[in-house]
Amino acid sequence: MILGDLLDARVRGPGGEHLGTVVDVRLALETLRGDDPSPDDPDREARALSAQVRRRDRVGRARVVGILVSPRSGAPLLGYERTGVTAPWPVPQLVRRRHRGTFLVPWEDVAAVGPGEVRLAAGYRQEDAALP
Amino acid sequence: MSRESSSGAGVRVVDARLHLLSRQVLDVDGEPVTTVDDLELVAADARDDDAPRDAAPGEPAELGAILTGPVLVTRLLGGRPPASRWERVPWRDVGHVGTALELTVRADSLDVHWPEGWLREHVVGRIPGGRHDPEEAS
Amino acid sequence: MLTLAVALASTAGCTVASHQEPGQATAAVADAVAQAGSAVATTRLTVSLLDADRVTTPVADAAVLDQVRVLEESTTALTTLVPPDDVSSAQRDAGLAAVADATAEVVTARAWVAREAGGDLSTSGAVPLTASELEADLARAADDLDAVLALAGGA
Amino acid sequence: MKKLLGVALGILTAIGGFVDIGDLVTNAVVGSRFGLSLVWVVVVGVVGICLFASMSGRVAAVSGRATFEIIRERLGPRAAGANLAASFAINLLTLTAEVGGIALALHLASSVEPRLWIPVAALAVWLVLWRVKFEVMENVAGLLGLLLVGFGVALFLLGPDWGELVRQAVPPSPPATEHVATYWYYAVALFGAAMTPYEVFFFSSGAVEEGWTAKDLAQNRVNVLVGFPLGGLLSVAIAACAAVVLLPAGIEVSSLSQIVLPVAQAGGTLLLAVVIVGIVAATFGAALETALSSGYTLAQYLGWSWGKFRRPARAARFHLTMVVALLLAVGILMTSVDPVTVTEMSVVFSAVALPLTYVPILLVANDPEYMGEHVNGRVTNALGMVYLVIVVVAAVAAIPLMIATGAGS
Repeated sequence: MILGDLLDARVRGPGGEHLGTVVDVRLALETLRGDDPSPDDPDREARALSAQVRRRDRVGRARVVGILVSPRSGAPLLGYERTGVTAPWPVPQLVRRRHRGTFLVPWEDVAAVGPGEVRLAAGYRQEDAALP
Repeated sequence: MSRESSSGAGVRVVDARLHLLSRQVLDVDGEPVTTVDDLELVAADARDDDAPRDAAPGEPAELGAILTGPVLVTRLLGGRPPASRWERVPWRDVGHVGTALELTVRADSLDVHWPEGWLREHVVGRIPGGRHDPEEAS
Repeated sequence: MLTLAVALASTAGCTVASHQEPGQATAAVADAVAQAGSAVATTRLTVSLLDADRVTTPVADAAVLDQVRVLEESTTALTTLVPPDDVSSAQRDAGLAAVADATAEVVTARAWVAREAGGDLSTSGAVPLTASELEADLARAADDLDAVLALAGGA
Repeated sequence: MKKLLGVALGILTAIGGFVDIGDLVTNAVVGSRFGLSLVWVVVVGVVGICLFASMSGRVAAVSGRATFEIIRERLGPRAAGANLAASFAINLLTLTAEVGGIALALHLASSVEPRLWIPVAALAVWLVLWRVKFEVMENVAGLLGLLLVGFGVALFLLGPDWGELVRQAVPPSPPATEHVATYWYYAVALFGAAMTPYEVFFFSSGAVEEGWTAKDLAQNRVNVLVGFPLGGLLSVAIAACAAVVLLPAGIEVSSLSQIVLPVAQAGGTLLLAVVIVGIVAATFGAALETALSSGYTLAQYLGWSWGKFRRPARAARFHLTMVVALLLAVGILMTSVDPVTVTEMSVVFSAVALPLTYVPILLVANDPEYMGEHVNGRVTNALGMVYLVIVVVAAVAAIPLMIATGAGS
C-alpha cells in the first residue's frame, strides 16, 4: 500500500454512507535522543535559525496512527484546520472554515482500502483532528 | 513552535501530507537526493531482516520507504505504477525530519541516485572543469 | 507555451493591419504614419548627434538601421490594409507616399552615417554633403507625414 | 571598516543588479510615450519587490529551503507542477530577452550584427555559470551594472524643467494622445518588470548558496531596503531621460539604440560608452540570474542536487538544465524575433505569473513550522495582504489588457 492510495480517497461508513475524503494520514514518529551522527558543526547555532533545523532528534519507526477525514474535498490544505496559525489574516480563517468538521479515524477502525475508496469498520471512532 | 516537538516522550506526531510529502530529501552530507513523491506503508510487525509485508487496513502499519521517480508521474496524471517500478529509499535510512528529511547514508549509495550518477559519469563530469570546485580559486 | 506566447504576441502586433470598418481603417493609417514619424524623428536626432560628435558611429548606424526596419513595418501595415471606402483609401495612398518618401530619406541618412564612419561613399552623388542638408530633407519628410496624420485625424 | 565595506558592496550590488533588460526597455518605452505619468508604478513595484525579496530571503535563511522547494511542499505535486511549467516558461522567455539584450548592447558597442553576438553571449554566460564562484559572479555583474548611473548623470546634464517632470508624475497625468487601456497595459508591464519572479527564485536560492546566517539576514535587509529603492531610481532616470528628449520629439521607443540617444545628447560619446558597458553588464548579470533560476526551479521541484557552490559534477542535472535553457534561448533568438518584443512579452507574462510565487512565500513566511520566531510581523503582513490584492489584480488584468490594446500598439 502507498500513501497515494489513501490520500483523496472517498471515505464511506460501515453502512456505505459518504463521510468525506481522506485529507491526510497521521503518523507517530519514534524519536531517539542523543544519537546525532554529526554533532561537530560549530556554526550550527548561528546557521540554524529555526527550531526545525536546530532539533536534532533522530527519528526511528513511523507508525500509522489514523486517517484524517474532511467532509469537504479538494484544495491544497496547508493544514490550517489542524494548527493554530492565524496569519496572514484572513487566509487561515477561511481555510479553517471550509474544512470545519475534519476528524481523525484511528487506523484500527479502517476496515478496507479499495481503489479510490476507504471503508470504515462498524463502531469507528471520530477523534479530534488537531495536531498535539 | 512546540506543538509537535519537545515532548521528550519519544514520539512526535506528524501528518504525512503536511510534514513529509513533497519534502526535500538530503543525504548525510546535506546534498539533495530527491523529494518525497510518495510513501510506502508496510505491516508494523515485520522485522528488519524479513522482506517487508504490505500493510493491511486496520492492522498495525508503519512507513517502509520513501518512494520517488515513476510515482511522481502517476501522482500527477493519476493511476499507479507497478510495485516493481517503485524507486525506494528505505525508511530506516532516515535520520532527521525537519523542513527536510535527512538521511544517514550518502546519496551515491542509493539506487534512486542513478540518473544523477549516470549524467555525472557520462556527460557533465567529462566536460573540462566539470569536477572543479567553484569555491576554490580557479 | 512559449511559442504560443510569442505567436500570440506577433498576432496581437499585426491586428492593426486587418481592421475593416472605416473608422478603424483611418486609425490604422494614423498608427502606421505615426510610427513612421517616430522613425524620421529618431533619424534626425541621430544625424544631429553624430554631426556634433556626441554619438559613436556604431550606435548611430544601429539607430538608423532600426528605423529602416520600423519604416518597413509601417509600409507593411499600410500595404496590407484593405480600405473599406474612398476616404480611407485616399488616406492610405497619401500615407504610403509619405512613408515611401520618409524611407528614402532615412536610407540616405544611413549612407551619410556610413560616410561619416569613413566608408567610401564619396562618389555617390545622392548623399548630401552636410548634416544640415540632410536634416532639412528629413524635416520635409516629417512635415509630409504630419500632413497625412492630420488628414487621418490621428494625433 | 571591513564590515562597512561589506555592507557597501552588498548595497551597490543590489543597485546594479536591480535593472535588467525588462526595466530598461519598459521604462524607456513608457518614458517616451507617457512621460513620468507612470512613475507611481515604479514606486509600487519597488516597495513590492523589497517586501517580496526580503520575505523570501528570510524564509530561505531560516528554514534552509529555497522558494521552489517551498512551492512544492505547500502546493503539492500537481499545483506545483503547473506552477513549475508556467514559471519555467516565463523564466525562459526572460532569459531569451536578456541574452538578446546582451547581443543588442554589444551590437551598439561594435556594429557587429546581433545575430553573431547571440551565441557568443550565451557561451560567455555558460562559462561563468560553469566556472566562476557565486559571490564573484554576483559582485562583478552588480558593480559594472552600476554604470547605468550614467542615465542619472545624463538627466542632470540635460537640465530638464524639473517642475514639468514633477507635474507629469504627481498627480499622474497621462498624455491625452494615449488610450486609457494602453496606459494601464503599460502600468502592468512596468509592475511586472519591477517584480519579476526570477529575482525571487534567484534571491532565495542565493541565500542558500551563500549559507546565510542570522547575521546575514540583517545585512540582507539593508541591501534590499536600500539597494532596491536606489535601483528603482535608476529605472526612473531611464524613463525621465526618454521623457525629456524622446517624448517632445515624437519618438516612440522600439529599439535599444533609441534608449541610449538621450545619454549621447547629454554626455557625448564618453557617457554613452559608460552606459553601454552598464547595459552589457546589467543584461549579462540578469542572464546569469535567469539561467540559474531555470536550474533552481526545476531542480528544487524534483529534489535534484543544485547549487553553484557544488562542483558541476555534483549537481549534474542542475547544470544540464541551465545548458538546455541557454540553448533554447539561443534557438528562439535565432528565429530573428526582435529581443525588444520578447522583453515586452516577458514583463507582461511575469506579472501574470507573479501570484504563483508570491502566495506560497507569503503563507510560509507566516508558518511557525518553518519560521519559528521569525514569522512575519503585523506590519509586514498588512503590507503583504495589500500586495496580494495588487499582484492578483495585475495578473488577472494583464492578458485582457494585452488583447484590448494589441500589446500596447
